[in-house]
Amino acid sequence: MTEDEWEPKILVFCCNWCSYAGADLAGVARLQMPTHFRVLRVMCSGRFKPEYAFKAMEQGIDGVFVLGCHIGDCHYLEGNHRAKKRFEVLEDMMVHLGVEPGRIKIDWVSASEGVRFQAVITEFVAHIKELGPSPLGGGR
Amino acid sequence: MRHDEEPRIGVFVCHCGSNIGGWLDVPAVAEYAGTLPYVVHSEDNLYTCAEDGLAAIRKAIKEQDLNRVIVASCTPRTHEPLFQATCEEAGLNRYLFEFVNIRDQCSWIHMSEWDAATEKAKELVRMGVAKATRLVPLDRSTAPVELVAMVLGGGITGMTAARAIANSGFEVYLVERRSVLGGLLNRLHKIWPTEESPRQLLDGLEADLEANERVHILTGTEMVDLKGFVGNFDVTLMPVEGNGDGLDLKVGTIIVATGADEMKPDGLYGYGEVEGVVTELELETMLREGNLPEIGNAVFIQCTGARGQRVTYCSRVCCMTGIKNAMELRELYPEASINVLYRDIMAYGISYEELYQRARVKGVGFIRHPKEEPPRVETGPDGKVRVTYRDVILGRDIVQDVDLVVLSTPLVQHEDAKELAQMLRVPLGQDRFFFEAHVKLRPIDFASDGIFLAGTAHGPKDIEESIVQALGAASRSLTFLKAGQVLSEPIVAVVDEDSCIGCGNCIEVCPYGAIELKEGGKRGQVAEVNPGLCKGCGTCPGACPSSSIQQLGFTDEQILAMITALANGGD
Amino acid sequence: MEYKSVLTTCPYCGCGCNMFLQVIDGHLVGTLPSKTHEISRGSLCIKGWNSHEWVESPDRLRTPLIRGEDGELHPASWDEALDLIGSRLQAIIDDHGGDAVGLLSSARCTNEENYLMQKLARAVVGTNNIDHCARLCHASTVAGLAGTLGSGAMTNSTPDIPLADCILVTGSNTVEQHPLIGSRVILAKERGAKLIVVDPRETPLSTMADIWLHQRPGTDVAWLNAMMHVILREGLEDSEFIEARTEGFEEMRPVLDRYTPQVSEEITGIPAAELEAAARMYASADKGCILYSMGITQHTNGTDNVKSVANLALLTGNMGRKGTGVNPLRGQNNVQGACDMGALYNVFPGYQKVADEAARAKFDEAWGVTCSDVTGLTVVEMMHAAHDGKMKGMLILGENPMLSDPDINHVREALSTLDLLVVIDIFLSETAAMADIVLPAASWAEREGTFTATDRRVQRIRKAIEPVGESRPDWRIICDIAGRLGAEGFDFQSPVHIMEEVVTVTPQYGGIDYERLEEGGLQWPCPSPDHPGTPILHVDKFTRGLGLFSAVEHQEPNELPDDEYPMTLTTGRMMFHYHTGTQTRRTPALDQEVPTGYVELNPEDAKRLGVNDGQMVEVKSRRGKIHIPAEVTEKVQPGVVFIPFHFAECAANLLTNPALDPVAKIPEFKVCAVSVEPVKGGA
Amino acid sequence: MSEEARGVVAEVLAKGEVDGVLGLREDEGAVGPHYFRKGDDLDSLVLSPKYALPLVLRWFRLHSPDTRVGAVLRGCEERALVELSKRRQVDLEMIEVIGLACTAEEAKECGCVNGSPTNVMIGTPTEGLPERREFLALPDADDGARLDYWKAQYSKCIKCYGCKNVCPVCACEVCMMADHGWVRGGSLPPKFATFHLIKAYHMADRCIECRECEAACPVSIPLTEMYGRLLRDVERRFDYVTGADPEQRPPLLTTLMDEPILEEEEEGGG
Repeated sequence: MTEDEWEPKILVFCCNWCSYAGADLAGVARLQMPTHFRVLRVMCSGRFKPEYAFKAMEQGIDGVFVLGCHIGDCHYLEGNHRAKKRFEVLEDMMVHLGVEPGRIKIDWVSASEGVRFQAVITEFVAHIKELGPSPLGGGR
Repeated sequence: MRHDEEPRIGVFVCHCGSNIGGWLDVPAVAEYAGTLPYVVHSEDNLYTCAEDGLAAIRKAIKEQDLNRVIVASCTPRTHEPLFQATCEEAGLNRYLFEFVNIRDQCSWIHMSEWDAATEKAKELVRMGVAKATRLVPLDRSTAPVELVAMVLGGGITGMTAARAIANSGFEVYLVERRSVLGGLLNRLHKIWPTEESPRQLLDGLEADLEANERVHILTGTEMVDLKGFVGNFDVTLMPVEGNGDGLDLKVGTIIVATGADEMKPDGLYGYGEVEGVVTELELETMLREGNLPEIGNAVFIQCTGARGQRVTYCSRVCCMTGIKNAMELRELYPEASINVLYRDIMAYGISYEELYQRARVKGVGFIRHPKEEPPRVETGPDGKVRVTYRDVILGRDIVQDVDLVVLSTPLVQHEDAKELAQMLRVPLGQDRFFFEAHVKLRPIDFASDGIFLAGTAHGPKDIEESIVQALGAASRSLTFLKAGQVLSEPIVAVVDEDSCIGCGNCIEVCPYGAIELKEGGKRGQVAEVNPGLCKGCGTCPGACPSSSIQQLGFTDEQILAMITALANGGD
Repeated sequence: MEYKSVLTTCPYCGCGCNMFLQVIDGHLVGTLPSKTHEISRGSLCIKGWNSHEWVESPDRLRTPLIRGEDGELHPASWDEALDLIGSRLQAIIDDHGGDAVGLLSSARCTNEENYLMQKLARAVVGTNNIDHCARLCHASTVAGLAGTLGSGAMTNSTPDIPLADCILVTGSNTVEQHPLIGSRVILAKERGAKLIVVDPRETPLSTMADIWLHQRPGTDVAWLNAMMHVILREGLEDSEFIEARTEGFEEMRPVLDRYTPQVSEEITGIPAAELEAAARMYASADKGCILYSMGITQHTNGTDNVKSVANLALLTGNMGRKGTGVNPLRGQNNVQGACDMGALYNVFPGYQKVADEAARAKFDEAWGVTCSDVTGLTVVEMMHAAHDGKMKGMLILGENPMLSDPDINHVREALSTLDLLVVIDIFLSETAAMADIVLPAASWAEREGTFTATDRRVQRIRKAIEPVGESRPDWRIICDIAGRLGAEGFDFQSPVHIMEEVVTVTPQYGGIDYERLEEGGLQWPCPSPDHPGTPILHVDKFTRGLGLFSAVEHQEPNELPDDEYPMTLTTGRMMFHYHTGTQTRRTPALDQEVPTGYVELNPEDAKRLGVNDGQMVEVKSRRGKIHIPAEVTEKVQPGVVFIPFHFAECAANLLTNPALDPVAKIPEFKVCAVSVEPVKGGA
Repeated sequence: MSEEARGVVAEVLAKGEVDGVLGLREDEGAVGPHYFRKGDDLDSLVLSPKYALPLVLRWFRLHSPDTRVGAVLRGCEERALVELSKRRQVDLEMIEVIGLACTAEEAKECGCVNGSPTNVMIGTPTEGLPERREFLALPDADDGARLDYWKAQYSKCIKCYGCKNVCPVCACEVCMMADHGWVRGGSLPPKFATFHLIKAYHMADRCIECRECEAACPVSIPLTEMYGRLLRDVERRFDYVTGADPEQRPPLLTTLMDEPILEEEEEGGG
């Protein structure tokens, strides 16, 4: 695949209560954004395991984005706290590995923040495009 | 955990009229779905959620012996129960249904990218198929509902809702943090169109409530803690002032009717700086208490702080309030010149337009100013208030010294609403009002079951609308109370006792104390989930180093299959 | 609580790693590698780490079994079983002579047991029909190196390998088959040694090699000759060494002349330039080390291949020094020892030839019998003899020809014609399931003895737990059978005593005793009690005196692809399983790693055949067919498929060709012609 | 020092409060773990090389939970017990730690910064250890050279699982490294992003830097270079030091309430 043909593959974990609803709201409002992301719905951002990021990137996914409720708003009290903490370690690991830490990101979008969903997605997709294909994909 | 039979998957791709079909190639998505592993049937429908679409699902389940169904259409947040029920009608366990959202999160947000949106829809379907292949039938369990409701907020909305619930035979706690019931109505002078005193309205309601032994009125009280879920909330209430004893309640449903506040427009149009500048509510108080100054002329300034000035929204009720009060002043001071300065007048519906016309007939002046040039208010000579405004029709600035400037400000959310929202684990919208589950389909519900909203806590509303919504919320609440039990989603955590070592990570992260250690397993101790307490957040599998605890419906196997399907283009 | 940490030697491959079995209250709970052992140095491979897992498996044979009139195997007492064996075996010997009986010994068993097994054959049954699975792996090495160097064993030591400047690995998937030797190659490479891999199939080493040549299967002589051609052409040979230490060079030279890199390219498919680069790289290294294994030996010209490898080392003087040598990596924990002990159809212990009258006289005297001078039958020949009705009874110790031998359908027919089949094993293997009488053996963790690792390192194994059920150590079982046949000289009380006899008749083992072994392994030749052992062979002179060059010509494999069977099948092993899987497939950690077999198929072929990764295919040869999932991978070249042979449910050896190397009688496991087709309805 | 150790162990055994003492023995030319009982000849007791004794203690607990044992343990091994006890895999009450101080040379060889066990009974507490472990100088991330370095290291892997098997704080019955859902079975070398990085992530709040994994690695992958770096990060971010305090909960299990990153987040929130 040449540089020109490359299109990023981006996996977005959305929690059911806030960010998935926010994503829906963005749709209802017809807010346009890049196509390169695919949403995987989980009930809570606390369901996210950093291990998923390894599995995804190893198989050629270029960026992993986790969206949850804002801190304090978690439908399940503290699930997003755990997600955030796991992410801290994951991000540190990326730095040591020499993989751009921006390939993985966690952020918060509430059910009413369709506009914010559009904004964070657009920005993340643009950033991954800038970074190019994941160096963890392909090969070993 | 694998379902025994070989999967036979049916995929139904919805055009949603042109909502999906107009922006991506639905037939191509359906055709592609047919090529995926284990997919034995695929079709596209104009509206899968319409009766003929549902009939097609039922038919295919029967004729094709489907044991998994996927609908690729809108969002599970609105339509999943419908399709699940359809599967059940055809004899298929409702958890063998998988939803793929290709509208809200695809066609609607990629309206100029036909090819890419089509490709994305295919990939989303592929991920859905990967998950569906690994779905297993699950059973919902029931839990009893505490036959008690709680209404937060003792204004007209809360009182109405409480009365309706009590009249239907259920206990209800009405919690108001002020010392009296009535909320904002206590501060109004007259209410339109009956022109009666709000007191009359409130007194009648309050008498009803006090007379009903099923109603427990708790004024001067606020909620400080909330645990549990629909049917079984644990509420802790405390007196607002003093160190009185708290009260722990068990309630089945909650209605949020905490109302709103009038915006204090500090710094706008001389408010707080210039003598003689008041808000509508302050005017109503003066009217009620009869301590108005002599007025020769007065000016109302509409949209103060609203529609982009301080808040973005139109507060809906301020036009009526301003017109109503202008007319009252007009009646009190027939000689006075009363002018309403406005950008747009919103006199919606049947009775309000009539009110507006009547005000004009009675000689209230309505003067339009451009949005870009709001009136200026300063201290004028002789203790009067000098108002300078641009008259659009005259096309020039007018300077007027008046006795009173009344600012029509919007209703705003309470300062501390966020705390309450977090306690309830329900969202606030961008304007900080409580945010409903779905604007059209679930306008009284929150996304969280068992909590409903009504009145101005939801956004600016007049009394009539608040009462309507109060009755709606009461009725939604009664749906649960009358059922007496709730079906719980079976997406709970389960432990593999062969691999669990009882390290306790899951116990540590469970927000509901739903996991405990018991004897057993290879290490003599294993985690055990109480499915009644587990709410299915899935935080525990995220903390298990050996994947020994899984969330049904969101297992590692299912999620990994979706990831792989996305990455590799297939199994 | 009782806790023991028992030092022993790994039961899997020939590396000879040492480990501590962890025993609590009489049960195995774990394994820890020995940190002070020269080979393992704190490490093990996945098989070693999990070697304790199967020992107490519920599947273990716990009592003797006798086939009843209902055709089923039934539990029996030891006395019943042994008496029955004694009487029926004796009857066959009486009626048909000793040569109507065949014995298969086992490279999985100890030196002591192999010694007893061949003694049972020669001194009691009266036949040289004794062989074991070395026939199937390195018979050509034994034949080829004995002829050229004088000793059919690895010339150097495992700890030497990292000292090489250039390592040439061919026909050996070293990392997977000899992990702790493979790891040394990786470390050597990391330290800067050059690595050349010649293998038709991608292996972990080939991917990190400086040069990886992938030849068409079965064309090794051609590229080896061509390498030597280049070396001579460019004057990179070690003339001094050739002059002083070798013979036969001039006779070989004209043959090499014909094998130009271009000729080789035509035969092997290896681009001439790459071959030349490899030749230069190996020849210009100060210390060049060759590692090879069954990719070289398992051919109808296996012996020639081995000789050719030896030629290359001799030509460059890479012999007799640390970090050099010709190093056949022997497959099993004790395949070296089983050969050393004479569990072969043609030699007594210590490679003393049966055909040699003096040798026979020596053993006649030692054992107090008259040994037969009739050369015995090899593994595959025994199957033929059985098939033809000439062989009446077989005694099989710990081997599983029903999975390990070529052309299994033929093996099944052969075994079912026998009057008596006795199998001694730890599990009811595919072969044991066909037996008339099955005897339960104690496992390696339940008995004492010695194994000889691939680098001729004789090491102890030690009993960690009591034998499960009524199982007994193999040495005791053999003694009991001998006893039932009325033999004397089998009244050993322990393996120590057996070794005391072994050393008196086996010169290479002359100086070995258990007390010395307590302090660590000893590498043979160790002819006397004060001899320190021999880490490197052929230091000053070759065992046979001078190193002998052999003129070897390329020969096509016995069966080549044609229209009906258009693809080449090559077979082999993998990291996670061992041989016929009786142990590894009962080891959860290994079974879950690779639960079943697969056929590796190049994406090009897969596309042509319309086969997806994971899809069931039918692989068919002239001898049989199997259904097996496809693994679509670039590890194999187009036109070549690979199947690991460990899995009974999709046994590669239903397909393989039993054609033999005329000298070593090793079958051609590495090449046969097959067809591949998708199975209808296979998902 | 072995002489001193024999005396101490003899005393502990004589007191009779433990069933036996786990230590090391030199026998048959090899050193390995051994369980010394009262009355045993202690001449064969030695102190090195280090073996993963906490792992053996875990097996003890598994098979004989009611037996109280003594163990000659170094600092890192004691820390391993602390981490194991946090995960309910050993009961500290049931183990009498006979603290063995590493010599300065031993500590240096391990790159150890934590020195001795809490209660040194054998040897002298090591002094003057560096404050920070010195890591290999890794290339800069910019040009991907750092990733190339790790790829080269991890690609040597022969999937022996020795790093997991020998790890005193890896206690899972079923390891994700061996789970096909996560790591493809049978492939060599294993894909490192799942095989090695999942392990590394799991080590971030539990590795005690005993470096047994590196000792067990047949191809010398510098595993604790990654684990150690993550430990430093966890320490910096969450003020958590593995093996130090049996009462301190692993930080990935607690909420954000205790940590400073919450404030940081609210800015970005909205």
